[in-house]
Amino acid sequence: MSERGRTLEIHTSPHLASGASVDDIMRNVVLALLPVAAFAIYSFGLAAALVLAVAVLSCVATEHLLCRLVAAPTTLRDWSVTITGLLYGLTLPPALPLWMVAGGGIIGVAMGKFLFGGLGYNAFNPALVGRAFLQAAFPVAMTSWSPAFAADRFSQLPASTLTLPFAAPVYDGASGATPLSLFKFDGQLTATPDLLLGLTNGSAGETCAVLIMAGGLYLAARRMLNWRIPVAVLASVALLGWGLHQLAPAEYPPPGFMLCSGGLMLGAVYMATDMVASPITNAGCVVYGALIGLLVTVIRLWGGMPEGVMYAILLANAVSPHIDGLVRPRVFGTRRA
Amino acid sequence: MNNDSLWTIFLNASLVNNFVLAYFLGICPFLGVSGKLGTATRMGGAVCFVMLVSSVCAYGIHRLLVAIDAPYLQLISYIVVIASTVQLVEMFIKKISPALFRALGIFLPLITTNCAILALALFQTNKGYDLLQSVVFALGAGSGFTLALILMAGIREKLELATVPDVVQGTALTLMIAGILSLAFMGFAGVGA
Amino acid sequence: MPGSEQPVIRASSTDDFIKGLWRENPVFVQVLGMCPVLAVTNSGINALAMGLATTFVLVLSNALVSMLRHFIPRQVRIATFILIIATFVTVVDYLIQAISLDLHRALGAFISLIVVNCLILGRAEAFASKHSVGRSILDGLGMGLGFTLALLCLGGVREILGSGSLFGVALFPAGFQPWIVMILPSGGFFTLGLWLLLFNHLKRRRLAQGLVREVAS
Amino acid sequence: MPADRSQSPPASWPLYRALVGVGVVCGLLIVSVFVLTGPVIARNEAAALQQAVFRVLPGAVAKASLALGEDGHFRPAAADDAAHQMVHAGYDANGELVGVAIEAQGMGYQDVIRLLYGYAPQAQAIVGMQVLASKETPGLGDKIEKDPAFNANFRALAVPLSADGLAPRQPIEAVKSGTKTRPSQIDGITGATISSKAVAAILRQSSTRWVPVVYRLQAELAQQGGPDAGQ
Amino acid sequence: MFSALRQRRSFAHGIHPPQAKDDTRDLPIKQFPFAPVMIVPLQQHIGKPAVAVVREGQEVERGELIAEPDGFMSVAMHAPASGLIQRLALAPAINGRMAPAIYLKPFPGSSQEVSDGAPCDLASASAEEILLAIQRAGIVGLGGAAFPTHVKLKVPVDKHIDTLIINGVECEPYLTTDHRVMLEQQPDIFTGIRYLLKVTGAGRAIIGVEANKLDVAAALRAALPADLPVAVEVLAVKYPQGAEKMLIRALLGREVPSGGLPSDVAVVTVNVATTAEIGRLLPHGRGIQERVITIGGPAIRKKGNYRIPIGTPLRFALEYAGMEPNLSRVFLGGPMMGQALPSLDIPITKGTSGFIAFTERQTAAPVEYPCIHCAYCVDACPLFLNPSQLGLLARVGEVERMADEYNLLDCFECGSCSYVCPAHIPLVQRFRAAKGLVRKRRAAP
Repeated sequence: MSERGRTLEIHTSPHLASGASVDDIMRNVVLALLPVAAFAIYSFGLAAALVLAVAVLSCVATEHLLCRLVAAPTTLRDWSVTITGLLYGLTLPPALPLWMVAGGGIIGVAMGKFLFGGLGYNAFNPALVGRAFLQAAFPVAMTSWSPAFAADRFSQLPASTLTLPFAAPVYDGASGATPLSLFKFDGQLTATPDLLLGLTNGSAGETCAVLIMAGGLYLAARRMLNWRIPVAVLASVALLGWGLHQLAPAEYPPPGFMLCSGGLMLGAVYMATDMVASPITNAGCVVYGALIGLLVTVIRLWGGMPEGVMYAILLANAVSPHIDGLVRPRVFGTRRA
Repeated sequence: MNNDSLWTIFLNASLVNNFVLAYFLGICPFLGVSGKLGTATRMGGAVCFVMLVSSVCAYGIHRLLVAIDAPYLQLISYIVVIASTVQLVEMFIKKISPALFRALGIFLPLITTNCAILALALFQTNKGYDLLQSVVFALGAGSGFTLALILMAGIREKLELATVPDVVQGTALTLMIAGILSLAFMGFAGVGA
Repeated sequence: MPGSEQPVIRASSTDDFIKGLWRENPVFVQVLGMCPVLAVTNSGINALAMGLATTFVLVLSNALVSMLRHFIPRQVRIATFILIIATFVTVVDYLIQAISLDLHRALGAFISLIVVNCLILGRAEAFASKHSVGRSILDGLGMGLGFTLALLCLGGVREILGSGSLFGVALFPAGFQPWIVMILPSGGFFTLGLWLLLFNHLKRRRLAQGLVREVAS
Repeated sequence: MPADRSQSPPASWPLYRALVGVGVVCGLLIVSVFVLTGPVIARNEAAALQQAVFRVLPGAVAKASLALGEDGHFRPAAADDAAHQMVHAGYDANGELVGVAIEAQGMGYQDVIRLLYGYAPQAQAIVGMQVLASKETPGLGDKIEKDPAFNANFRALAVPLSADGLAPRQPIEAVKSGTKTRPSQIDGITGATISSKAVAAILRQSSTRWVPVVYRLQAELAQQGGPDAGQ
Repeated sequence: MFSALRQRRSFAHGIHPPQAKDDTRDLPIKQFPFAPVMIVPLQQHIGKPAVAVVREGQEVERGELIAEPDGFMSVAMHAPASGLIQRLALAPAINGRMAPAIYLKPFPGSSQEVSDGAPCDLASASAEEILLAIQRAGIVGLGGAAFPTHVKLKVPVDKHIDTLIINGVECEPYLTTDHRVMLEQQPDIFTGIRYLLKVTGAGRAIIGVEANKLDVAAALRAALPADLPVAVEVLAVKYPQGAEKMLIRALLGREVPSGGLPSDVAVVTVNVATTAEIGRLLPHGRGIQERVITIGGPAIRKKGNYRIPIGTPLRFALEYAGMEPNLSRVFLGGPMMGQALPSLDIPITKGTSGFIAFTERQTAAPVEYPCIHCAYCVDACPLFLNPSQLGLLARVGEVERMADEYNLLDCFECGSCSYVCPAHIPLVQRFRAAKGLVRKRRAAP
């Protein structure tokens, strides 16, 4: 019946696997981001669509070419670089010149990911590395916001979008201040419902807090992001914001505004939760999230810039190896008497 | 005379204008001893300590040089004093706490050629800080240096387990990471104001 | 003794000079003196001034150290070297101030910080204290110019991208968008990192070619 | 330097000889260079200062550096007067007081901003401003140095005094670009709000301290610009 | 996340692999036929191999002693069938090497009556005597570990045992032997518990079962003798609850110290099948000559629970149970901790709790990705280790750091981390190799 000499596969235990896999997780993150991206295109029109497309393409192409360069098999199939590209695109001002979008994407993937050894080893969130580079390189372009829901957004591109490579963009017509810059420089508060629904100006994907939270809930329910990170980030921002607002209501905005304005939602849900660059233990994630919240509050309220989410996350990324080193799980059977 | 508040001085020296990441001071030890967290922490501690001591010394020397009207001796006396301070500190620690000496010993001579120390002395003179301000400035600069060193050490330890492409291994990679850290530290701009 | 050294000098004098420029370039190969390399290279002119100032100090301190090498006991050599270097740095500091206040302001404290540039102390210790005055001067000149070259490599790239000009001369038409990050601290780190990457790459390729040749022969 | 060598201790004479010898050589070198370059540097510095003073006080062709003495009166500045006690009075070709140039500094976006501004007591206005040192973001914050529109703010920035002459009536403040309504407001720079606000804050602080003094003592200042003008 | 909200007790972390017990849980234990030739390895337990006391060509009776224990860390062997000792020779073992074994050819047509030995009377025997009887009966941990039971029961003089835990958890997927034993051999189990209580001096016993065996719990409770201080506890279904440390934590809330034994927290745990064997064999002075195993998995046609003679060659067993033609892997034990077999020529031993066969389709090896620090493994590890970091360290060969900083040696290879790993990193395999290296290096000087 059974032929002799038949070779059996040898594999050590366990011989079962849960079936989850890295590309599953990554694909689901992309999925959860799609509504956010759709809203970005809906509110900012063609320009946002182009920015997102160029962002994703530049990241994907960079990853592919770098893999070719070191003669490694391409890693596009794990979808991680697609997330990077999408997230990166969502953090950009919608009217950013496309050549800058591509430049930041290349830098983000090459310096933020490839340099560190690729997927699984990046110490910083690659999308934010790209964005931080752009912010430092082109501060004016990165803080020139086009207004949301412009009437001609689907028929007309802003002049800045198609600026020639290496040329400075020229901005035409109305520019829209973000809720945070309105608050910081003019003392104007935007209503929280507007912030929740995304009826404001800002980076392509940061405006609609509701959609971002929905995507986050989906991923958290599927255990594809650690819910403790966004919860800790938001809780610490809310707590600090609330305390300061109580102390000096005129000077500091209410916690609702702090939570829903700027890139905090997008950052807390999708950027801070980058599994690779965040701590591994649950307790560590809480510390990490609280640190981000603290830094965001400090930079927003006392720093020079209206927004600090990107910097806060990058800084916390740098701290996360230490959080891992300090907040270790107590190994079973080593309870101190 | 300078009327910056102590808090401003501290934040500015440690975060906003971090000695390593914004002024490129102390890059040699930054590149050299940021490979392991343990050594990085000890080096940071040693630098903080020496900075404090030499800041006080430099303040005294500056007063002396002003008194005898010999500004041209500033650099030469600072460097000599720093070098001998390090020596004295080394001997002192050796006598007081051999354990601490074993931990810090090998770093102390390195600190002599750490430009951050000399720069600290020169900056505090240029800015016209008084004694208390100088001490706070030294504390800020030292903790900023230590912070940068520790952050870098954490990342580099993590990278030891990574598959970093061969060609970027070593100083090139460390510099790139320092660049990203420097980008991240830009977030602190204006915090001390 | 000088007589016997004469032919040696001739044979290697070019080498003393050349090696610092490329093969033992203090920045790209030996990775020394990083602080000024990064700090003052946000423009070509600053880089050049810093490089020349360092060369000046390097040549003179090498010369003096070499001159005094039989006079200085081992025990106090480092102290005297530092003294000598600090002297020349003070000298160059005043000279630059006399030449241009603006330049002095641009270079800031980094002129004074030449004192702690490990390159200079390193050459005094490793070369000048063991070789004749002539060779020491050549060595200092070579190393200094190599250092200057490296600074220019960085300063050039950073100024071209960061300000759209080189030595203050605009290179691009008016619409150019400067990459401001390049003249910021992080740009310094990135540029130097990329240069080192390039050198790593060249070194590895040379090694690989050498291996191929060895195998072939 | 290492004190404890286990080998036979070297004779100390060569050590002293070397250290003292080198010290003497070095000292000679430094002092001679200092003596040679000192006057040149002083001349350069004076020229630079004068140039800056003339730039912030249009029409001035001579200047006098004055210090506010303990007695509440101006006297010619001495070498050891601290910068924050000094003003530089500028005079036109006829020897008339144009105004005073005052140095001020404060925290900017990145680091301390140092600037020099000219105040004309007759016009009760700031008539010029120049940034002496700043580390503001290139291309953005550093527009406070170069931006022509921003600099135009300081050709006539009113600092009217209150009735008692003890404090400015309207404090200097920066407003969003294009929204200037009062002559004591500064039109900010788009995208560099912090830096423009910092400049305004520095001017506000300094003017609050100096303007009443200068206004009160303008007669005294006018006299100081006598024959020694242009020192 | 929600398991903590449930009523039933358990331990922290752990995983929920598919149970896959439905196919065999309700099938009563059937007697397995005798193979034409049986292979009885002399080492079926952890410790020193037994010493054969038979000659080639000798006739033995079923249950007769054929090998004596060699020292304390060793147990006896008994003839699985009445027959002829063909030869004493090497036979393939599960680790791929050859090991000494006794080849026994059963007499066809023999009645196969089991011969009795000297009984061990519960009432009169001392603890020492019971221990000796257990060793003479060749009893080892039947849960799969095959650790000599008498060694485990030998309580160190400075320790006191208050609780005896009978491990009826059987958390490995597919396996249902303990399930059937608990349903069909309750008197044996209770007898066994009496012996064990006497040996250990424990005041009470707890039988732990998982909530997927509610029928067992009910039956055991119903049959519980009134004079026996035994409780039946139902635990939440979770893997690896059958591991001693986890079971003790789940039942009593006590943590066995790192590197320690259950006796450090005043507990002894014994597998329920082992307990049943003690109760079945000791009163008759018999030795183990057969055991209950589950034969299951998608590649098996006649799945079931069988009482199988020790020494039955696997090939014979598979052929009897019927296998699919595209069978690609066979695991001895369950799929989580069991071993994959290099060949089918090895015999069933005392430690074999079952074998599971899979076809190619179900075992295609997935692609390995780099670790993305998803922390699934950290949340799964029942010992609160950091498998992610351990895996990264293992990749670069930092085994000493793994042991010193990350408690590598605590890992008992339950496989939870590998099971959940979305990057499909063979974590357990790497840890096993690293542990080997560490032990070797530490033993060297």
